Amino acid sequence: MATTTIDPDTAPAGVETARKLGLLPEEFERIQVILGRTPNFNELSIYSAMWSEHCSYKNSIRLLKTLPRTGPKLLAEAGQENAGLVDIGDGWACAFKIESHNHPSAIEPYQGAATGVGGINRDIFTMGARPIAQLNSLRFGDIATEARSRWHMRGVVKGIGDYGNAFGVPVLGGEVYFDPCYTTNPLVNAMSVGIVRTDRVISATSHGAGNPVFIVGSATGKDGIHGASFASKDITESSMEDLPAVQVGDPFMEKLLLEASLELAGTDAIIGMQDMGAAGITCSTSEMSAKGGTGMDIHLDRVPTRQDGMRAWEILLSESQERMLVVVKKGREAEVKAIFDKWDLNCVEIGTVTEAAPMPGASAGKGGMLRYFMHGRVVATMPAESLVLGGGAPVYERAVKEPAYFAENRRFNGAEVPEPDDLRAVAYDLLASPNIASKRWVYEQYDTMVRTNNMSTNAPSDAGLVLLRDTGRALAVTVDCNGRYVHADPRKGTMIAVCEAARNIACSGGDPCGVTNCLNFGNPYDPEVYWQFSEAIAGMGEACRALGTPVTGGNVSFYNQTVNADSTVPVFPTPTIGMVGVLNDAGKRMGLGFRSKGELIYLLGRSTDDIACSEYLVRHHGIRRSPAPYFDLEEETRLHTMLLMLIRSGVLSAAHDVSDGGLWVTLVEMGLVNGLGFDIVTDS
Amino acid sequence: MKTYKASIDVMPHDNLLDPQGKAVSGAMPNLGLPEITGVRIGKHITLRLEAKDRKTAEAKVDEACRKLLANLIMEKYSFSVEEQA
Amino acid sequence: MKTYKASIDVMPHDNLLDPQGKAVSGAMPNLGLPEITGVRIGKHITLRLEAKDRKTAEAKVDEACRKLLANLIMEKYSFSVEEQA
Amino acid sequence: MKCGVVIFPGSNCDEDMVQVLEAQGGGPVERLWHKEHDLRGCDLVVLPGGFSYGDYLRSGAIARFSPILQEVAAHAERGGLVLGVCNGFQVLCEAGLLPGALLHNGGQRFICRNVHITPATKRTALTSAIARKVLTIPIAHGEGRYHIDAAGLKRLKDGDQVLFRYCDAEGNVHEEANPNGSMDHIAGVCNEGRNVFGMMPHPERAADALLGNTDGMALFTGLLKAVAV
Repeated sequence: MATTTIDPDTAPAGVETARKLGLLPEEFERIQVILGRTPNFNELSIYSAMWSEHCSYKNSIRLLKTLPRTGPKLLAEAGQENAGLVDIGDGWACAFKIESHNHPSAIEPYQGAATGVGGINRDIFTMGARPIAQLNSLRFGDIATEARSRWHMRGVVKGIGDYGNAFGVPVLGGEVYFDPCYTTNPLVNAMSVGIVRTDRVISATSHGAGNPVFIVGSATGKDGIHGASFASKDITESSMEDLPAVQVGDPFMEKLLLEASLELAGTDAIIGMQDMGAAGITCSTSEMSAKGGTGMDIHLDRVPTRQDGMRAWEILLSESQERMLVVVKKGREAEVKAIFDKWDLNCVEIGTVTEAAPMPGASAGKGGMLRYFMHGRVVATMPAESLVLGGGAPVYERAVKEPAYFAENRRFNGAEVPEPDDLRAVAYDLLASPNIASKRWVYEQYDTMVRTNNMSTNAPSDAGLVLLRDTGRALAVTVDCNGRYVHADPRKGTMIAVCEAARNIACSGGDPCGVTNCLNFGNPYDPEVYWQFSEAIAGMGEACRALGTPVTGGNVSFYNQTVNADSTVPVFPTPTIGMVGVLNDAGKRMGLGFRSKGELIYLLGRSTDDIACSEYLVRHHGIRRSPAPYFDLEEETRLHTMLLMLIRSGVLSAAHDVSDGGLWVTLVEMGLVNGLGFDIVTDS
Repeated sequence: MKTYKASIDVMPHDNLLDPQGKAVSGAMPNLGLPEITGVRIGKHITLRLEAKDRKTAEAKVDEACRKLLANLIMEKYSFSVEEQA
Repeated sequence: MKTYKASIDVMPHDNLLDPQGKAVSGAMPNLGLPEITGVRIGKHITLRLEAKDRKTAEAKVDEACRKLLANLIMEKYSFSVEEQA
Repeated sequence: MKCGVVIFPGSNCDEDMVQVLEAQGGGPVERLWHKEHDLRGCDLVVLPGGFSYGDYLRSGAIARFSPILQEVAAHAERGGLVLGVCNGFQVLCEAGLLPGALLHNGGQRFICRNVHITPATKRTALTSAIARKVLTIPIAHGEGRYHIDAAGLKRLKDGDQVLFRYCDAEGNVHEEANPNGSMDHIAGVCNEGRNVFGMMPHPERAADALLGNTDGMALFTGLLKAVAV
């Protein structure tokens, strides 16, 4: 492609520019082979965004594929759609997913968390599903001693509340943990659960040459393009000046986009739709095209922009919030425009779908060509397939190395831990530990009752219970992970996380049916971190297979760490598990509170003399090195089956999972609901 | 020591999306004022302080802005200081 | 028609309890700025408008304030208008 | 006898209100779009909870200028029944259809939890069917601190226009039972014509046995009875 222009962004770019964009030399060569020529700056920045860890999963996809990803109730295989899709009966499907916004929240907690809530909800309603429940899993440093952790927590909780409350989807559950390892790198994982008629699902695909492509929602600004900007040739002080340091969420715009998208889903006027998350227009145009096996001509100058004079690559990579890409059936444009006009939203045609035609003179990827135009001139072109996960994106194998601490943990001997003389004081102190104490200060800032479907408001249960009004059924939803267990033993700790989620759902009367995960780990190029990652995935696979709950998708977040002068310390490996369960009869739900005097209390499952990794051991004795607690997967699955049988037979009045703080805290929590006490006889 | 009164304006950076300003701009036609555009909304803060002279007063107000009143990642600030009779 | 830029301050009435201002005042000592007191927080709003002259521009801004930008039950407003070159 | 629920861009409790009105026999309920000028003959018009226009500038400030609000004002003028819940109450105050204003909560934070309220008058359609002294009704707001000047408060009290006050489980009204610092612990008021009602708590969130709270039903019973006559 001879170029006579002086535009620096379309002149051939070298390996040095590729390196600045975060691409390895061998990745640069790969691009040259794909294109059959040297790429220009626009093309290099597109590949750098699409082949980033975040979009390509290049250092994790090989292991993720070992997870059980199919099941009788699965309507979409993991990774196929924006979110997992499970059949929940009566012609309804449940779309659910969890994602992280850790690094933005470390810089600007309020907006980082708010935009995280916005992003995860768009993944749900882009499939035509109405979000009906939200959950979040948060981790901060020690708020008792760290002002920074208090600043993180206040901003994150207010951000989630302000965005979620305005958007109007109730928060049904969540967890908050505190540990010094999260001090500079908090974890903010947001989960959303939606429902859609099985025959009304919208797929993130594109086909039919000539069909128009629309961008809808907010205007596009220079948001989230830092990486590429540092590498661009004409970087100037002023060009850096007008780069927004952080993205601002607009929940009002998101609510309009939700209602317009669901009205659109009610018609058959569109081919496909995808929300714009990481790498904005680039990601949505390439993923939809690759999925449909077709190409696209996109005119970037037609994209409504918020800042003037934006360059092609800035528009391509912008991660401005509250935008979607929609492929409309030719002839149905007016109908689509009317819907977005009703909701006062931008709805601008920016291109058309093109036939699948391999690119001459290159290792032609199958499917179509992407051609991006600026004022009628092609400024970047490549095969769609070459960009995407599962297509041309690289897949890497990383080295693993068992860390020394793993063996050291084994030397812990519980018997040597001196028993405190004043057990009463220890018991009360445990109740005051931030990891155990009531999280009322957090969840009372969330609207937990909008949509009048939260069955746990006046009858708390282990999992959040969402009433599906017109079916008499309900969903049980939960999010769980104990990072301390996973750090002590990644395989066993992750099994425990999956099983604790399933236990919470079973205790509420639900049948677990699917899992989504948010894998928060350190630097994948550190073999000890990657050992944690691969062991965690192995444990997750084993537990999900045993429980019959396939993994329907999720998110990987690497580089969660504290960078000191001489060392980089990863956070606890934290594979947060989001799980959904079904109650065929909402009336058969189970709460966790004692209901009346005289009820008999039973402890199900094996009890062992094991204080390893317990809150008591860490908080009271300050022992941070011990193995993961006792756990047997086979016993666990039998326990769940029995528990559900008991609940459905109507003999139980309450059920509560024994977790952090042990039996003592569990009993106190069961008593607090209706102000009742308990008498426990021990054999000693 | 003298008493000073400070007036501080804290506004979102110009390149930053201002959802609130955008919504208020959008409402102007409903008020019959379509000729009003580009609304941007921030905080106006007034306070009193004791200082030995104007220069110290201004330094104190600047410190308050940088430490608490403005989130420098999202916002810019400007202020004026008057001596109070 | 000319283009004008308006700067508007909307503050809570003086007799009105301002919990936000009180909270910020309370935080000053921990910042090492105990000499700062009486913080009151309101809105600073900037906007552009087209008008044939300054008088009309000021009338339009006043109308916007009375109708929307300020709630006169709990707030007072003041503004300045500059012609934009 | 017809009920309508207004939908502003950003309203998110509209369907909850429609569902409760229909469950209480007030259906089928009209959904009244903010851009229209037609209340379609509704006798009771409800402004639901939510974040109209994102609650930007002030809750309810922008919604007040929607075309439909002119019709609501005319309906109220003619003595038609109007109920504003949470954001709806804020809009009615901004529009001057109800006295006072709703300021940011005293604690500077959004609050969503059950609270206790006690009816302060029997002489309105909304409170006529309430048998109990104390009701448990959820609140969910960030700007719910009711404010009115001294003269206005006197007029409200003299006119018996205070609908509800926040209280404790036994019905005692005092500072600790006031979640947001509202003046005189006021949770809801009506206009002089006693046909326009505003309250911050959400009765539609306490009207379903399956969710474990039906204290809000009595309010709808009273309203629908008045509308039917």
